[in-house]
Amino acid sequence: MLTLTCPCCGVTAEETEFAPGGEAHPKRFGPDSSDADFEGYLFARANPKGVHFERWRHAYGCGKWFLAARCTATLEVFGTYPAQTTAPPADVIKKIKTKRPEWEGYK
Amino acid sequence: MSNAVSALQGATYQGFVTVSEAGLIGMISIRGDLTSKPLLKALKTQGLSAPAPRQIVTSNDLTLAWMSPDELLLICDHSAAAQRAQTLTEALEKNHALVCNVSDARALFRITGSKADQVIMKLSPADIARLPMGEMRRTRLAQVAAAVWRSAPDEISLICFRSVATYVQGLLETSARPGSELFEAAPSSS
Amino acid sequence: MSTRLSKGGRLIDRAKRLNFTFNGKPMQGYEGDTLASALLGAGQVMVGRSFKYHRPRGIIASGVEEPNALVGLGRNARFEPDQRTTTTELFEGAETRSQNHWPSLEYDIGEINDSFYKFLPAGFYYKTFMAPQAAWKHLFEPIIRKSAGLGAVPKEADPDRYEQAYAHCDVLVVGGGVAGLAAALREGRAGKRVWLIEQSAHWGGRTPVDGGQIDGFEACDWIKATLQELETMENVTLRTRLMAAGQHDHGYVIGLESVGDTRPGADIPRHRLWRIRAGRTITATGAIERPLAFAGNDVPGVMLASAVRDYVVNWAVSPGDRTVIVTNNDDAYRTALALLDAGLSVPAIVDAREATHGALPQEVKARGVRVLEGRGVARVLGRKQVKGVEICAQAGEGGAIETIECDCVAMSGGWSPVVHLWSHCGGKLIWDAAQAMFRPDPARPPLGADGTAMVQVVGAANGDLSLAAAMGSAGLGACSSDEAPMMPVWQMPAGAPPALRFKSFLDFQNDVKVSDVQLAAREGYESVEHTKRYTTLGMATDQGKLSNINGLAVLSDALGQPIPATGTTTFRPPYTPISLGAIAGEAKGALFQPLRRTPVQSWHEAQNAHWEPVGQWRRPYCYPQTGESHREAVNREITNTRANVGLLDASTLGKIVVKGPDAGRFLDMLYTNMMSTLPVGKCRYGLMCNENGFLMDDGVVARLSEDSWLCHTTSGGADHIHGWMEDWLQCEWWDWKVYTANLTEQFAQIAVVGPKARQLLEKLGGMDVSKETLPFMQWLEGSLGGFDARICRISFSGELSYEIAVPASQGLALWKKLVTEGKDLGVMPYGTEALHVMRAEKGFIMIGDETDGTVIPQDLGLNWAISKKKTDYLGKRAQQRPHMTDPNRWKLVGLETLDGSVIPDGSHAPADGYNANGQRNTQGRVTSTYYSPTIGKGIAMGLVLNGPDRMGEVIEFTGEGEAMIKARITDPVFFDKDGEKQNV
Amino acid sequence: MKRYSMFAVAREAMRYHAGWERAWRSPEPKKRYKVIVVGAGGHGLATAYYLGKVHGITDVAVIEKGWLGGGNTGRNTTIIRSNYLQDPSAAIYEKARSLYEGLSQDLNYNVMFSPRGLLMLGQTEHEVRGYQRTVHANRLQGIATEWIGPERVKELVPILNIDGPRYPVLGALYQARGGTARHDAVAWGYARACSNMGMDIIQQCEVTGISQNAGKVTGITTSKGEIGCENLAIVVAGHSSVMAEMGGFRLPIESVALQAWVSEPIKPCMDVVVMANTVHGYMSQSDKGEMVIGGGTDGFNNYTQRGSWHHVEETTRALVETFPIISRLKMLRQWGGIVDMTGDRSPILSKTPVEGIFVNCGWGTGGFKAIPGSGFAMAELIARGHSPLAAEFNLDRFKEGRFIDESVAAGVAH
Repeated sequence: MLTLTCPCCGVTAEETEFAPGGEAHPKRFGPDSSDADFEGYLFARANPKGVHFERWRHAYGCGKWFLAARCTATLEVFGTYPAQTTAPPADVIKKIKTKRPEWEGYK
Repeated sequence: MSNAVSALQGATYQGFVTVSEAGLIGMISIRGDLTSKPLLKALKTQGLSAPAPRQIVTSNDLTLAWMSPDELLLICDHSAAAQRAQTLTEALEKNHALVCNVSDARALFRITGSKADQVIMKLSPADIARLPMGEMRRTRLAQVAAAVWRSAPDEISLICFRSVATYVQGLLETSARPGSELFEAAPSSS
Repeated sequence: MSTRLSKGGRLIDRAKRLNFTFNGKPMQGYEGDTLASALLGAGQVMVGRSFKYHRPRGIIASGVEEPNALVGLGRNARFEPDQRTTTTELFEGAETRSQNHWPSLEYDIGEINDSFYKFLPAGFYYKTFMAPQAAWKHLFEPIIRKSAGLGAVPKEADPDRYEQAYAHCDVLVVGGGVAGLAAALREGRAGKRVWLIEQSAHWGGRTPVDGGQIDGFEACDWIKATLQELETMENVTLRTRLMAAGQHDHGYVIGLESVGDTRPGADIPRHRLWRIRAGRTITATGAIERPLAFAGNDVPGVMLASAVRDYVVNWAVSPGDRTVIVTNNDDAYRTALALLDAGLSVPAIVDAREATHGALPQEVKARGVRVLEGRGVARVLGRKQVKGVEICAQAGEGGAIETIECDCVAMSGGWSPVVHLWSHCGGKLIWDAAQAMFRPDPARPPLGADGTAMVQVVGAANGDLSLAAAMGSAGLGACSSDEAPMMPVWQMPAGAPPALRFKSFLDFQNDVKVSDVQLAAREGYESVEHTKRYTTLGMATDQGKLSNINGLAVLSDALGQPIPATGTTTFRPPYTPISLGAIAGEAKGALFQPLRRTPVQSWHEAQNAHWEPVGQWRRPYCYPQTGESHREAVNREITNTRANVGLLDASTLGKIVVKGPDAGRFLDMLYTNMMSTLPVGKCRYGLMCNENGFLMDDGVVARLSEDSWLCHTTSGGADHIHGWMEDWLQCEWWDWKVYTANLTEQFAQIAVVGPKARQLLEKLGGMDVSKETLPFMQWLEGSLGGFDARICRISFSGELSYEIAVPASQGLALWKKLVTEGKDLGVMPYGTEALHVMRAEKGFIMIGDETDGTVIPQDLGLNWAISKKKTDYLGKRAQQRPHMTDPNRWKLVGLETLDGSVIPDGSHAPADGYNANGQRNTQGRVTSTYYSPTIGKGIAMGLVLNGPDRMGEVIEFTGEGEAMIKARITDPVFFDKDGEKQNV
Repeated sequence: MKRYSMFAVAREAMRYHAGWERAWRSPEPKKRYKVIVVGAGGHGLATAYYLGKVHGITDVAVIEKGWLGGGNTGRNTTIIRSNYLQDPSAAIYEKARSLYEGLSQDLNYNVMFSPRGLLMLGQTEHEVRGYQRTVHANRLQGIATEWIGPERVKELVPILNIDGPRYPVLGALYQARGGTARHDAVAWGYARACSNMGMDIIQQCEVTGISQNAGKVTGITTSKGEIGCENLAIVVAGHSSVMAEMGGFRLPIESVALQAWVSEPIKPCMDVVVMANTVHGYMSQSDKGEMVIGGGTDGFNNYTQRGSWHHVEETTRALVETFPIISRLKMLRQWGGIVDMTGDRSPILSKTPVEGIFVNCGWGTGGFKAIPGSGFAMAELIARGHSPLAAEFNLDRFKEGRFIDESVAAGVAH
């Protein structure tokens, strides 16, 4: 039963006040894309046992989507950040690197 | 409009606190850039200023709550809501903003008594003991969304959607039943 | 035999006698008793039968670890099976019944199993009962199920109430013994927000019984003083009768509070489930004494040594006149002292150790008790009650040296820390060889949200068994313990032959013996998890609190490996069983789920509408009149609507406003068709697909102004579609200037439908709703009969139809006015089924019927609603994939049965031949099927292979049972193909 | 192998059961095998078993990181049914169910398959239509199911409250030959039979790498050294993505937690399995007397085998509402497993981009019931390169948009 801090309103709340939304930073592929790109966009998932970037919505709060960096093996949360970005911010990356030197980095 | 009725028409329950639906209340949702000058100006003409994140402020008969980074909720008289919404819409006509009268989409409850916190403790995962005056917490109340704030000493106000008002009243009544107090006195927030 | 002592009993109030019954026999106890102490006090030694062999069993323990003394408690609707007597507080009028026997506790037919014990070793059922094949289900399984099970089945719905509550704290201290009290005191003084919870009704844990000195005070005085100080601290919350059931991730602890257990029928919650979010948990949960494995260690009268002194000291209950103590450690000598102080006899202490030099043994010896060193118990004499013990050499094979008469045996095999809360979220254990126990490994704690330790352990739970050590780990200054080392003993005697091992119990409730674990090891079930599952060791209602360590020690020995190499099974919540009622909480009956109500709901209720759940709404399915069946009501509603005028409460339809400079562009992405080109004042039907191309929702969009649109969604889809819009706006096109607002509940929406709809609206007056001013697929705002209304001229029935939206607060008034004013016109409400039939008559699709998450708009003949001009919309790319463009997709058609009957729901159309897996090939299925009162026969829509190219062809559909039904493929529009009725 | 029978037990009883031999050997790995199956759960062991039994391939090793049957095989609620809507699902689950019927005799190990009947309650009009659709589909698929009315439901399950105020029971989809089996015994029975055919089951052996040469698999690296193979079957529910990563490809899989729990045991009170999908819960009673309960999965990726508590509450309140007598029973134990969920919630039995590597995963919440059929199909796929039962479950379906979506008929699948 996780707790997360919504970066949009600053509220720290439990999992039941949020709605999970799958892997973060999906890159959308539209009508001109290749079969492989489109399949990857819809289905290929990183699903690592370790550091994972994922989408959450503060469904019972401010209603905003945000992103979280979390370990799927220990459930440690490294940080949350607004959804309006295509890659994790540098401070979150740095924090993970510090705590998990063996982590191979984002993507 | 004489035909208008609130969701529960002021239903009241007396338990170890008093739970009552507050009747018709005006509510206006304002979406826009909360830092933009036109919006601030439009608020000012209503005698309002934009609250800080999570804050809820009352001046004269108007209450204004921060709902999200691009949304405010103005609470006013029900009878004045449509007109106020229209005025705000017109004031923001040239700007990217959305003002909606949502008075009838919601229900407002008041939980009154020294143990009001205990009712919320039974229903919401929010740390109610640490909710200061002047702050609104949007949260979950059992299985529905709600927003709560301290509207007076020993009084908590609660907003939910109109369609679930009966459910929320049921939750509040069950939680406030005499004999089910959690504590003799309120637990400390320290 | 056990009895009540005339003096003492620190927890009972002799002034308050309580009456209760056991198997119908009236008994008395005192306030402060547990059921167990009261039963013992009343001389009831045998209290139940074991699970497998139906052996007589007595009370072993005095706490949560009790495996035997479970009873059925209460009667009728308040009956509860498997109630643990050792932790159940006695109350006036308690009715208790022993379990797992027939016809009575004393004479149990099932006891025959015990005679065949040799034929029923661990896992015998995996090797037998296989022939003939049908015998398992029809013969063996029913017998096994009847003889297993434990408690009786409750027969009625639970009348009691349960509730839940959330708590938040910096530090949660679990366990109100001295270690917990000390930890709470330290954290409280440091200003932390502290919760200290204790599962029993009393503070102090074991210490008041075992005695000792803390900080120079008598333990009891220290406890009292500490409690007083804690009670004065505003930042500390103290709570008894609250058991921490589970430590979950991110500091979430589930606790169960007993509130009304002792007051059945009182108007208070029975249990309260606490969900505590703690920055840190300090578990001070103590330790549990282990039994010793010797033959007959399950005979009623054999008890844990600590339990024996608990009963004497706490409740003034003598478990027996003559108690032999069997031990491998010094602590059990405290039991001798307690018994002697109470004036009871201790014929001997059988100590497996060769020599005993500790202070406690010295003290006991000095009081004249025989201490037999290097000795063990070969077997216990007696069946329903201990009669004596045969003494042997611990090192030997069980040859009896002497027999000692006694009526109670107090055993102690050492102690196991309660590490459950530490382990639930992955805290690891290390083996402490000196004390022969697993204790928490501080280097590998469970981790919290921030990646640091979220649980700490103090006191006996940490392996600091003695009071001195416990106070040390709780930070109160340690002093050295003067107890001599214990000696691990896993089988008594060490060389016990099979005959003894087959009667040496490890798991008392499940009847798992030393021999069973050894058999599992021999057969290759080497993992501790295999052994557990193969033998059922530790799977009883005590979840191995008594048996686990003994069992895995026996397993390790059998495998010839050290205990740490074997490891433990996983600790899973709850620590002790918690009622399902408490887990469900307040959510039952009317509060089971939110029931969303429209502004007109009360009117529907007053009309005794028959309901249909739609999401969390409940919509009228039809409004049966007196004597009418549902089907008749539906037919009447349809006929009346088509002939006169009908009213539908459409308030549940989603209404989402989308506004902004980029709103048109945004809606063009969301809908398959163009919404940006819709003129202000007009309406357009639109389709939404997900990124997999599947049709997800549909509805009419009205353009409100230059930069705003009102999107109607399906009833179930409003919240989902609003969330879907926000997802794309926030996470993909965040630079687009669009705001949305879900106004579904702001408006009541009433559809006025039928040839006389216009007349009805004109009666209300105030708005011109003529064909010229308000033509089909347009909308208008104004004051209709004094109501602030927005009227959309749209139709889902093929009739002249107006959907009127007014603020929800006015919805009921408008509905009532329409009913009143429409009386002369024959107005009647209609429900969802009439709605469905009428739309099917018109060939309109219904999301959820024609679609099921695998259907694309192209399958439904909706190509007209898919823009060819747009380069992109959600779902477009997916619809280019080979399977989506396959010409052999099933497509929507109408279906008319040749005999006029109604094809059953879900019917399929078989095709010739069978597929590679031997299944009949298919060529279509029905998606909607109804009796049409308008046409007077069955009509249906379905998806059929190449359907639109096969008009007029007759194919077969599956009917009820084995029957087949012939149907002709037709156009899906059955009624008013040219739309003459709706365009008037 | 000594046969198990009542007589064998009686014979052993005379000598205190000292003569039983090991159920399966515990060998060290050989240098090389024709087929290596990674994962000694039900699916992996069944794959090995049918490779030997049907295709005569016994040069097989089953590699297991922990202890055999210790993953989802030993953590599920043991429900067996084949009342699926879509043809490919119905085919493989019915194959599995029919193999379960004779599995105890086939393996000479009592897996306690109990075809006690299974009900899926219809509690909304929409759900009723969905189940009726399934009944019609099943008829053409050759699967015996029927739609029964509320009175019959009440007869079969007297403890069920069919007149619940919120969702009255309108009827049920009934599969009389659905039921349960003893989950551990399925793994143990297959393991014993595999070992008896000369296959090596190697426990406590973790795979750390996959070796390839020119796009073809050559072997694996493990904590017990390098082991060569011609074919590699990855059958590791929950950790499929981790293994795929070693093979250099990605799967359309997300790993999430699924929980189950049991009550304390009581005497028999429910002879059938009941699933209530509108309210999200299902329950059966074990032979021991425990009410066995499960519900929905968590929504986020998780490898901890610990789910979120609120799902326990949601499912419990659904079942207390449906079966009011269980309110005063007590939850004895809760646990979790990691299930892998695919893009269409149906499994994958497929070749992979690497020649010689086959993958069997994505069973989501419903894998136990499929074990014999899954193993049968997988063995055929490995031995012959093609299996009609597995054909539709290949990886290409995601590219083509050819979903096998069972959720169209029912809310949760188990």
